[in-house]
Amino acid sequence: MHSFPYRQALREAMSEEMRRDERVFLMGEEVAEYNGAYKVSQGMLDEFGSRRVVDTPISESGFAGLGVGAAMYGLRPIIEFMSWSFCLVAADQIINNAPKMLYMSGGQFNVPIVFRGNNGAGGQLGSTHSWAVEAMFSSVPGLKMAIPATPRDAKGLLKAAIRDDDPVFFLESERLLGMGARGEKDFSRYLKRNWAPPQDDEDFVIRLGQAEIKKPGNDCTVVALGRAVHFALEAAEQLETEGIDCEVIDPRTVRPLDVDAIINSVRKTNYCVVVDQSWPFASVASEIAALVYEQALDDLDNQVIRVNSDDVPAPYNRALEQQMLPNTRKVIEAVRAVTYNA
Amino acid sequence: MHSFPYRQALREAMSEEMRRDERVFLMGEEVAEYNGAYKVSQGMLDEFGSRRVVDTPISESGFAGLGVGAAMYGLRPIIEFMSWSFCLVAADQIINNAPKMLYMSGGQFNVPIVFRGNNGAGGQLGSTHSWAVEAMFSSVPGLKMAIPATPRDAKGLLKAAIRDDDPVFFLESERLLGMGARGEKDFSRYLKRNWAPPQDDEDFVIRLGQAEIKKPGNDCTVVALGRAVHFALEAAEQLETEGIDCEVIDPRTVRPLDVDAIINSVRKTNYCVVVDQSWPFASVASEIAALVYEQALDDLDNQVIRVNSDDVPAPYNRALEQQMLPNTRKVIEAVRAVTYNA
Amino acid sequence: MTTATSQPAGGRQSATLTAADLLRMLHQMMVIRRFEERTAQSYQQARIGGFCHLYIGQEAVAVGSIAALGDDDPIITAYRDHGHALARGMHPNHAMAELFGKITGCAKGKGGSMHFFDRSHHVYGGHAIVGGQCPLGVGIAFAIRYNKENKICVTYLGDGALNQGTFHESMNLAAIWKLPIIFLCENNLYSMGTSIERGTSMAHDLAAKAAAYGMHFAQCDGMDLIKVYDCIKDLADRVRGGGGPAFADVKTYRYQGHSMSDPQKYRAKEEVAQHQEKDPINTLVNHLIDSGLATQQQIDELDKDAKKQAIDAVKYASEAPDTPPDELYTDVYAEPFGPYKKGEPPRMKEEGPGSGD
Amino acid sequence: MTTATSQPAGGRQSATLTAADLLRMLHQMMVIRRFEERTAQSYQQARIGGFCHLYIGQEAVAVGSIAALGDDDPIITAYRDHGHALARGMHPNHAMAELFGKITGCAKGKGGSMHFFDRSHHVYGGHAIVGGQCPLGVGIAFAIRYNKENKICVTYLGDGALNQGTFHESMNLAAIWKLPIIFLCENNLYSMGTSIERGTSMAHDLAAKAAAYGMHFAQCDGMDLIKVYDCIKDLADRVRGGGGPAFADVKTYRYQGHSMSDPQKYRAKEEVAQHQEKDPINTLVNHLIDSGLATQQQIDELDKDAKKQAIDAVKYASEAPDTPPDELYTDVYAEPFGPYKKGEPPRMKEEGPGSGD
Ligand SMILES: Cc1ncc(C[n+]2csc(CCOP(=O)(O)OP(=O)(O)O)c2C)c(N)n1
Ligand SMILES: Cc1ncc(C[n+]2csc(CCOP(=O)(O)OP(=O)(O)O)c2C)c(N)n1
Ligand SMILES: [Mg+2]
Ligand SMILES: [Mg+2]
Repeated sequence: MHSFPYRQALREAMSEEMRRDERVFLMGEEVAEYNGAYKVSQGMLDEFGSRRVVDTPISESGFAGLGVGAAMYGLRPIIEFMSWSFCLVAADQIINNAPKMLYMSGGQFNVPIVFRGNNGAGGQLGSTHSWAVEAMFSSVPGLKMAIPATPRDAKGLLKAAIRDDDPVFFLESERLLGMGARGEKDFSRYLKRNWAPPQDDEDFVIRLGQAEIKKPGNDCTVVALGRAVHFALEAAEQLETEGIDCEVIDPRTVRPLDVDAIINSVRKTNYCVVVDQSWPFASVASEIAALVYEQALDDLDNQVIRVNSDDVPAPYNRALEQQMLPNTRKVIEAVRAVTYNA
Repeated sequence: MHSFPYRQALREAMSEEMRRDERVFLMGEEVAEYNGAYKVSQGMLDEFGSRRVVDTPISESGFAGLGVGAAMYGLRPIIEFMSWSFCLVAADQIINNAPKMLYMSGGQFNVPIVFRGNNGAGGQLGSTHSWAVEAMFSSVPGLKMAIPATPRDAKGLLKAAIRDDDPVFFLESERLLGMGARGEKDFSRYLKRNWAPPQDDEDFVIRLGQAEIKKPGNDCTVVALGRAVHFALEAAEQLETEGIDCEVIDPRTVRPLDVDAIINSVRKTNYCVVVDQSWPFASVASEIAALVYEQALDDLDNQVIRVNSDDVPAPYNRALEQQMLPNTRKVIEAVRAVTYNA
Repeated sequence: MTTATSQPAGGRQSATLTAADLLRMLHQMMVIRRFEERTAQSYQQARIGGFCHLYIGQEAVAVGSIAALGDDDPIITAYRDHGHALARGMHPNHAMAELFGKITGCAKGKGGSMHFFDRSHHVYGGHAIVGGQCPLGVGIAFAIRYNKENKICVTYLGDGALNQGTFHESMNLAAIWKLPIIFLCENNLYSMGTSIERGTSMAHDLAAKAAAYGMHFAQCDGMDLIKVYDCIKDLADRVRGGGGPAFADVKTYRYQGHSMSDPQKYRAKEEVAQHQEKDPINTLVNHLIDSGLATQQQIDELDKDAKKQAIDAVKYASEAPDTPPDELYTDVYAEPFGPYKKGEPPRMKEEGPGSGD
Repeated sequence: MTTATSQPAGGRQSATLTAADLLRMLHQMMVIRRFEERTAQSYQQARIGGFCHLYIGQEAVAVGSIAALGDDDPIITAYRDHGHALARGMHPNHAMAELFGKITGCAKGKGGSMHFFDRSHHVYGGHAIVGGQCPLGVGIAFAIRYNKENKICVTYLGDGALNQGTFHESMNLAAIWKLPIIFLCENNLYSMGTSIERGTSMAHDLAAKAAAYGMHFAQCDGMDLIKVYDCIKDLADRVRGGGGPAFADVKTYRYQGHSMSDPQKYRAKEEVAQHQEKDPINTLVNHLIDSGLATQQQIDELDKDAKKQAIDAVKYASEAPDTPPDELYTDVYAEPFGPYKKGEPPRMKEEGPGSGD
């Protein structure tokens, strides 16, 4: 097993799909000559040229809407938001045009497009640069949403997203871009859990809507999304020493959501914690909790505990931001509390 | 008791507050010379002049952002979106700037602003014109959100919103603008339930965060927001004939949410239905259901049933739109099902 | 019919138009006019719901500009889209069926008046968010260039859309990449109740708007079909030839209110009457008669047919089957999951009046 | 010190500046330069986190423009905001404390580098969404007009912001209502790794951008403080006098990368060196020495003081108390409910170097 960072998984997914399908192109700020603000598209300009790897002015509404129009015409755009915090100036194009075009055209114009970029807080970027958009966009029918936690999932899901004929919102994490590189914080877990995508498998695609049990267990179901999967796994390792065997479920996609996988797990463990980096009110965690109560009420031996970010704007100060965001400690405390081991 | 339409309640609230406080002004498309696209601001230009009732070009990001800047400087703007479906082009200004300015300025610049306009589907306006924004915006800390169902609440809540020193998202309903006028569909219920605001009471203000029991009852709690309150009340009248005494709770504000009022009611009735015109996934109904399970799990004799719009874009066709939207029949069926009377 | 050319005007494209061409275009304007009159009537009878924005008065813009395009040049417009769809070739039956919310409508009754689509006639939609169609048009032009096709995209917008940020971003993208697009502004002097001067800086000289992006600018009288044709034909040839994008300020006028519920207090009756004196249909009729290209009898026949098509469309729409309930869950996803089902695009066989011979 | 005026230039405002004025402005530029150098150093030591965009090279724009304003004219800018805040009067201690995330920071450690605010010095913030500050500035100008105050608002934006839709909407609103605002574009030729020509149409002639709204345009060399002062003083007098809004293209240059993690492959070292030859601080120093307005010794003293202020600021910030945990739930609402608590604005007593005498 070798080092295969999350960033490289994204790059390979895009490059493989662009080699395979002439209609696929990448567009966004600094994706070409700058090799990507976060070096995700490193080297792609050299391979594909400026016709297919296109730098843009700072005009998200313009180039996101351009992507939607090009997709209606038959191309398959990958539109990068340097950060999902910058998508709000394009909200009308991405949640009003893209997901509804097929429906309001009576089935004539689908929009095979991927919007991707860094999502979630962390790194002291302040109140306007720390958006986690899971809750806000997952409520919109007509789009799909994937949120990979490992290099393997990043590659498999991004290839699936690019091949999908519907708009896919692809939520990456700047905090995970280095994950899978030797020396990185979670490198040992990365190796142990075999999180590198298979090599030289151009058709390695992970079907959207298929959760993965990142760690099987019997005592408590912990559902976690994106970066929070790593808090859950770290917590599980600690809780194991306390005799609590967690099952960590990574839905990998929010829409479609693999509800059955979650319910089956809760039926087995009778306890459920949901970890979601978004704000708590009307969040994906609220939806998952409601679904678990609705479909497994009798199997629950306690309420579902939700671990979200605190309901406040993101502060710059490091300690305050750590206090606000979900983390391993909060997951540990939630599992202890829900399993009456607090 | 006299005829007092919802539209007039909004107009009187704005006019009274503008007479009372020179800093308050109204800005939006067609609010002045056209007397409002829906005649809400009828006559206000004549009374206050073009300095304080200001028509704008079609530039929502521009004039919503203008409102935020003017509020930072000390004015108290009322910004009208002809429809909340048109706020997406201003998403960055209303959910990134307005609710976070106080926080990221360390308490130096609050933003006393009201964003208001018609919210929700109905009337065959099609996929891009039928937004219900409750779920998408209620998750953002730093803003408040009110959603009045009656003329009385419309006036009391709008006066409270204008006097509030924080940004308030005020969700009206085009379908209710005529409510309270003689000959209107719900006029009898309007009279019976005393939904006209008190006359000549310039200080009639309804505190944000205070739910109202629109109809007391013992058998089943029905929580409903905005227009859906009327479906709940109509359903309650029908269910009464079937011996089911519903308690209809109208939270009136989504943030802050009067959770105690909901929990107290569920403790009494042991059954709960939540009616929310938004799409189901990660909606306000999901949050209310999760809160009820978390705080009243032992008092529940059945799961909470959520009645939302179907998880599809809004169709133009009348019958399909009726099929999609919450309505009285769906509430009746939900209450029968939850109370084991289906 | 003798193919007498209209008086030779140095290089004027319309000089190449035959009498047959002009009569076909006149007929198209008549079909649109009569269709919209029936639409208004059906709306008053509550057989059409939601918002509905009539094209009466602006027919020459859609017909004249589309006649100057290649048969498969894609177009995209805002919500006032009936005229563009009919001029591009959508059959009036499918247009009216959509207004009546029927399954045989151009969007199976799920789009409505503001969302007419017709892939076979390269109509990329009516769009209801002001300015929202501009970047979509730029995307279509980008795809044309990407595929190295010899086409151009015409993106129609109202004067009100000039003040949307998305218009600005679209113009800049088109300009820096020299994309094959014409931004055609249907300048009917009003956006809802707001006259253009009240809300738009440099309303008196929209050339400045194009100059901000170094974009080629043209202006013409939108009430005269031949002038529209010449203006857009020149731009189309220039854009197709790689000359970069262009912006056209086409002065036109809408006779009705903004939509079906507009008391029109913002303009005087005289102003409307004054513009109606330069009615696009009468203007072309007079030209055809004065230059001997057609007889009054021929013209009356065309109008008779136009009226018939409009009546037939209402009949077709009334008799057409309603959109079945399970269509609520089709066309949400091209690759459905859970409760969603694969949809079929609408079946629109017949060719409408606007289709090329 | 003799108040010798620089060579008389017909009506040039700067002619009225005394040697003391020029020395004060030079000192401000030095304080900003040294402050940013200490900021870079502290960032490398990981005592500052998040994004941080240094103002080194552009000092003359903030200092020269702010010197031309009234003491209580409000300003608003983007994330590259250290220079504006210091020039407007924020004390370096509170600026550095904010970068170190301390309670005595100008936003109590909750804003960070990109969100410097100082109500007492009329600094309406640094804002991190490109172009997002433009409509806020228009709103401030609207409020000034609404209150009939004799002030103007200066809204700073980068060249990259010219392509945001919100900039377009702001310019149009300011123009149609003749609001008292100057849009000051700090044209440092790059937005991150994108040179202005690559992304902005008419980059060579930004006057066209202003002309699209009929807005008054001016241009000046942002590396020369006196030229900036003259240009902005003229505009400020014109705007304050009711002449309507103005747009200024101020050519400047940033010596560092876009932010702290930019390898700068997009520009040659020579290009940076070439611009540094016209360094704003050296340019003013040479002017003062050549025209006998100041001695080298005076100048060295100013720089010594500037260095001291920067070092003191780092010391103050390191020793300042951290922002306490309960500040997480303050300042979310001015009228709190539930878990939220009323907050107190930061205590920033001391006056910084930029404050007027
Ligand atoms: C973003 C947005 N804001 C407001 C509206 C409401 N609205 C619909 S049409 C219209 C006027 C548009 O006028 P114009 O662009 O000139 O087109 P015309 O109706 O004259 O063809 C307005 C304000 C909308 N649809 N979208
Ligand atoms: C809407 C938005 N898109 C993208 C970004 C990321 N970003 C931050 S600064 C920047 C470059 C801005 O350049 P310019 O406006 O010229 O300002 P300068 O940094 O040169 O002062 C970009 C693309 C952002 N902050 N906001
Ligand atoms: Mg118009
Ligand atoms: Mg720049």
